[in-house]
Amino acid sequence: MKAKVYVTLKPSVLDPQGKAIHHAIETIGYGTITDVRQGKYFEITLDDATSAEEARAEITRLANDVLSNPVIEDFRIELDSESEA
Amino acid sequence: MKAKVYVTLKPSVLDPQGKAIHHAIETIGYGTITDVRQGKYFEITLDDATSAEEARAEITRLANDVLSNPVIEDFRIELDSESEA
Amino acid sequence: MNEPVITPELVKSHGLTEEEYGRIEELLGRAPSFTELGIFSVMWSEHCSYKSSRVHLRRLPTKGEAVLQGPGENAGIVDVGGGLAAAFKIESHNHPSFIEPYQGAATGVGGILRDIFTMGARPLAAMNSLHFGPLKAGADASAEERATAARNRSIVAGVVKGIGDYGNAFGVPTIGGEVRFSPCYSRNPLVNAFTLGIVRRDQIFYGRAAGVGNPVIYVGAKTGRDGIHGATMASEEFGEEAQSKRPTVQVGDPFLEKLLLEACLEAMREGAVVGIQDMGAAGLTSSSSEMGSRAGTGIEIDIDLVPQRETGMSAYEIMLSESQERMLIVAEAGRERQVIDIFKKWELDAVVIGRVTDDHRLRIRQAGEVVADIPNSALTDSAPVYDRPVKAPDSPPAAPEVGQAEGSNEELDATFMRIVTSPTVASKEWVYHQYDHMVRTNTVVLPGSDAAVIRIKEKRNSLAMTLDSNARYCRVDPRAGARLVVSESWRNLIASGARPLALTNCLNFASPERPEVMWQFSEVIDGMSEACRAFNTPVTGGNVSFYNETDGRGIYPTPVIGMVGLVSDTRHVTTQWFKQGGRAIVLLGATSDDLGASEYVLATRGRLEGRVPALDLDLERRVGEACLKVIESGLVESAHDCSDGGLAIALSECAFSSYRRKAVGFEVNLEGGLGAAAHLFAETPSRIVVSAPDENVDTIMELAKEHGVPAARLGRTGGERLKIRVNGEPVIDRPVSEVEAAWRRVLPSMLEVASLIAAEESRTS
Amino acid sequence: MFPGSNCDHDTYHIISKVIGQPVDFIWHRQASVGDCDAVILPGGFSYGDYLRTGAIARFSPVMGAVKEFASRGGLVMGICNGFQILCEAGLLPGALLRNSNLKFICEHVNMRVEVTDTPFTSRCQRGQVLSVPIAHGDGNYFCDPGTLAELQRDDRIIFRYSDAQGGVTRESNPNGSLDNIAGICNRERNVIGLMPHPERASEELLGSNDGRIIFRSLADTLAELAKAS
Ligand SMILES: Nc1ncnc2c1ncn2[C@@H]1O[C@H](COP(=O)(O)OP(=O)(O)O)[C@@H](O)[C@H]1O
Ligand SMILES: [Mg+2]
Repeated sequence: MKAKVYVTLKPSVLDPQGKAIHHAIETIGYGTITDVRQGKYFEITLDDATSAEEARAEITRLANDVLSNPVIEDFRIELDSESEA
Repeated sequence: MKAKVYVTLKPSVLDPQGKAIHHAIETIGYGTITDVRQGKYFEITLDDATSAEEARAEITRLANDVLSNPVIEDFRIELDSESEA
Repeated sequence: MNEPVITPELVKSHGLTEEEYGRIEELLGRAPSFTELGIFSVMWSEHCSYKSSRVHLRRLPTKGEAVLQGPGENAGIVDVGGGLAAAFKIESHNHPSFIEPYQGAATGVGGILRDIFTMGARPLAAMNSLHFGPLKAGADASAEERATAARNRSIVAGVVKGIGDYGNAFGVPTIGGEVRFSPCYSRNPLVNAFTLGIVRRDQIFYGRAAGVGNPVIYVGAKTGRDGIHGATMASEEFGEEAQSKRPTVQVGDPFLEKLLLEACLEAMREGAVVGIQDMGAAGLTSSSSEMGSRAGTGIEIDIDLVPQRETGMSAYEIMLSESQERMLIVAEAGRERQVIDIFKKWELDAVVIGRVTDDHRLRIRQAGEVVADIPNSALTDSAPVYDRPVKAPDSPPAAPEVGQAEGSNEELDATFMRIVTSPTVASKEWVYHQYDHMVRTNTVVLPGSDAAVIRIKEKRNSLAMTLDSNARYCRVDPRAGARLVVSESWRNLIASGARPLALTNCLNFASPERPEVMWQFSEVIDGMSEACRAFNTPVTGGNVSFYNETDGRGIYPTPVIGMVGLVSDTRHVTTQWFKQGGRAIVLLGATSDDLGASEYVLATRGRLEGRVPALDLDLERRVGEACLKVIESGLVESAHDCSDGGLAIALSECAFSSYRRKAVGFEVNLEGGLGAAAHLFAETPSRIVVSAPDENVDTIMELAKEHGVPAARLGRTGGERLKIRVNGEPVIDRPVSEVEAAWRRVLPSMLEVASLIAAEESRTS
Repeated sequence: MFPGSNCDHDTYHIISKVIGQPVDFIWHRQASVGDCDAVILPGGFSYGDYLRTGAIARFSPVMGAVKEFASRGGLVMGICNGFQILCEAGLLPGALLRNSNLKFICEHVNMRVEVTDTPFTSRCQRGQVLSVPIAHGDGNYFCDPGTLAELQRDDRIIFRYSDAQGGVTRESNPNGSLDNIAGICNRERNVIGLMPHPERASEELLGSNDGRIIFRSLADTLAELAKAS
């Protein structure tokens, strides 16, 4: 089974990466873009024997403990089986 | 209008981050996870006056030229208006 | 403006007492507005006002020949000759680093870098002193202890990565520091960051808002809601609710800071800058009121002009925001355009937000209305000062005498290995390999020796610097402990070939509201002062961090000393490592029965026992003078001070390989009437191990004698083994490579996994 | 110089004070490289390197000029971040990924000189081992198999990480680079990129002199070119 995890900065937290990218693309002529925020994205493969329920629990724990930093980030999970449904 | 850009390493490129993180989580007991690939994720806000068509063209150019490195990465675009449709 | 009504609860939630609130009303002659309440609460916080420490800090010696600027400015400054001066300071970022290790440590580095370049100095070296809880729980540990160890590992990994990423991207070499471990830091990690910069003597800048009518210019990052109430947070102990304070985390941007540095230095060179100050703790509030107060002027700010990152921010939020990478500049009237253009060149915001006034007040306007109007003195000089109760503990904290624990030589050898591999003694390479310690190509002595040394390009001299602490000693005897820490710093510089000039210090303590803690504080100040006088190394500044306490469990008193010295000729720079075989090993100073409060006691008893080592400040000074003499006369090839773990550890460290130099073994015989454990592991101060060609030994002995310093020839370098005999009897005999490998393996083996996760969490793409 | 470059002054110092050649800084917004003989892109963190290292720097006006200069046969050397920028700009093939241990690494490493017929290694000997520091978080060289074969076939791998004896081993590879690659050049051999910092190993006082030979080779080449013209 596959899962996707999207990690984004909480809205109030400064995003130096996004800001620097935005500033740079402004100077090279991307006039219509008003904001850029950068996040992380993970594609995770699980053992085929894992049930959707187990997978969701495992991935949630992983996203919380490892993939994101709950102090400054939020995350969102998509299980492939679910997104197809 | 908002757009999302997902940048992932090409399948043929070894992903040092994904590999290292997989190794780490194995050690701390995530037994069911067999693979991790890490990518980047951008949330981009465009001028409200931009049409969907213009937006798609602009974001494609941006993703191609700036947000991804075609030597190692692929990208995927989602325009908010479209995903809602 | 719809501001909250001021209630007793609101006052309390701002960390102000009833009396303090009464004082505010008195000073203003009315009730404060909400914005004013916020301003008072940060300026009167422990962190900004030093209200509990000020009466004690006054006792520190701060004057000396080399001192150009003592405490009171953003950094201390000493003369280093040739028209140049060194600006340096240390600053704590303990509480933020507990809440968010990566960003907390990173922004700590950012803050101290700004403190240095505010003075016109280009930062040329950084160091850090780190204290953490244990990384590993014992075999029979509870689940909770194991969780604590795991949390400690992730704190270490995050902090080290945060320091590295910020300093590396900024382009300052991080060339030294210390990393120490003890259970008291488990929920109270200490992150103290030091920076040194060089400035021409005639181009020093100060944080003064001089010249009525001059424009006040805001430069750097936009203001967001970051870290609001960071300063009051650092002034409270942690409890469960620390979790809920999390959203205030500040995020650092080293790239922006690098641009800010270049732009500020350029604006200063152009001569348009009258005064400048970074916005650190308490942001715009403290920078504007302090700049006005130092110059005897006032500042008026139109809050609507402040560049803002978020919408709908109130005056309160803008004044209290701790967004990073911002500075306040007072420019010469009529030259604002020039300043703004320089910042524009570096792609930075620069906006005139106010003027210097003559009325000694801080006045804030929003939409034309005055929302705060406070006399500067009320925020600075008239801030509360407490002479808090001081009480010595009834019984001394540890049993006075410590005897030898081992019965056999095998047991002594096992103790040796236990000490070599204790995390506090083990190699810190895992940490400093993540720091760029070479950028700017000045680093003459890379991390790993007693002190780090940078050359001053195009001059003959070099600067040596060291950070030291020893909370074990300060816990057992704060006054003697502080003396010992200062003398260790002194010895570290001496052994590197430097003459110590002055020091900065960071005083990390538990809650000042407990009389025993205040007693520790007061004792540390006195001990430090005594040592500073003995060595003629005045205090040029520092920082106090109280409330390092979680759920009632406080840290050991942990003063950290950052001492800076001058090597008059770069050719005299000396490292601790034996350079080749066939050299004589000489000990300057002599070992006594000082096993108390040592690494040995921790390794064998598992807890602190005994008295701290006896220190004779005058002897220490003489050992230092003798050592400097033998170094400057070119008589020795290496010099290493003895500290944690005693002589056996010091000798091993001399032998281990370093950079492109292979390991060099040795054979020594330690003679005298002490027990074997004391010979090997006593932490007697005032001792330096040197190695030298045979033909120089007589001269070295004579010089030692002239200085009234005992000295003994211990043995020779050479071979591939580490051989220590005590009164002729072999006690330790192992391949250097084996001991070295064990010593190097400790931190990597505990931290590798934690560091992968920290890399993931730290948001570096 | 790009905003965020931080090894610019180090490189300047070595070339002017140690090698004794004239140097000038070129600002990133300059649209021309002037009449210089060689361009060096120094290390650092251009534009913070927030997207990918070197990704934003390649859009700066000066990079257009550098490309043009290189296409005329001008000598271009990218050190560390400079190497990353050259890859992003397409002047060199491949890309530099995150180090395999995900950590920034600052230490002395050994690299073996593989090729001496470049303007940057003419004074070296084939197989010579240089001790030069690295300091990077993204130095893990990657390219597709076809490109790698081409680099190998055309002798365009200039430096490989090795042990002190010149053995190219897994243990001596600090960052996971493909084929232990530490530095490569373009087809025309006038553009070179390398991760290690020769400018940090050009004075005995700083622990190694080995990097100097690269700047000396460059100076020799330029002197010959000057004579020829
Ligand atoms: N332990 C100390 N010893 C001497 N001076 C100190 C100490 N702690 C703080 N100071 C001095 O008090 C002043 C205020 O310090 P601080 O609030 O940390 O300044 P900043 O906010 O600019 O970092 C500084 O000049 C500092 O050097
Ligand atoms: Mg300051």
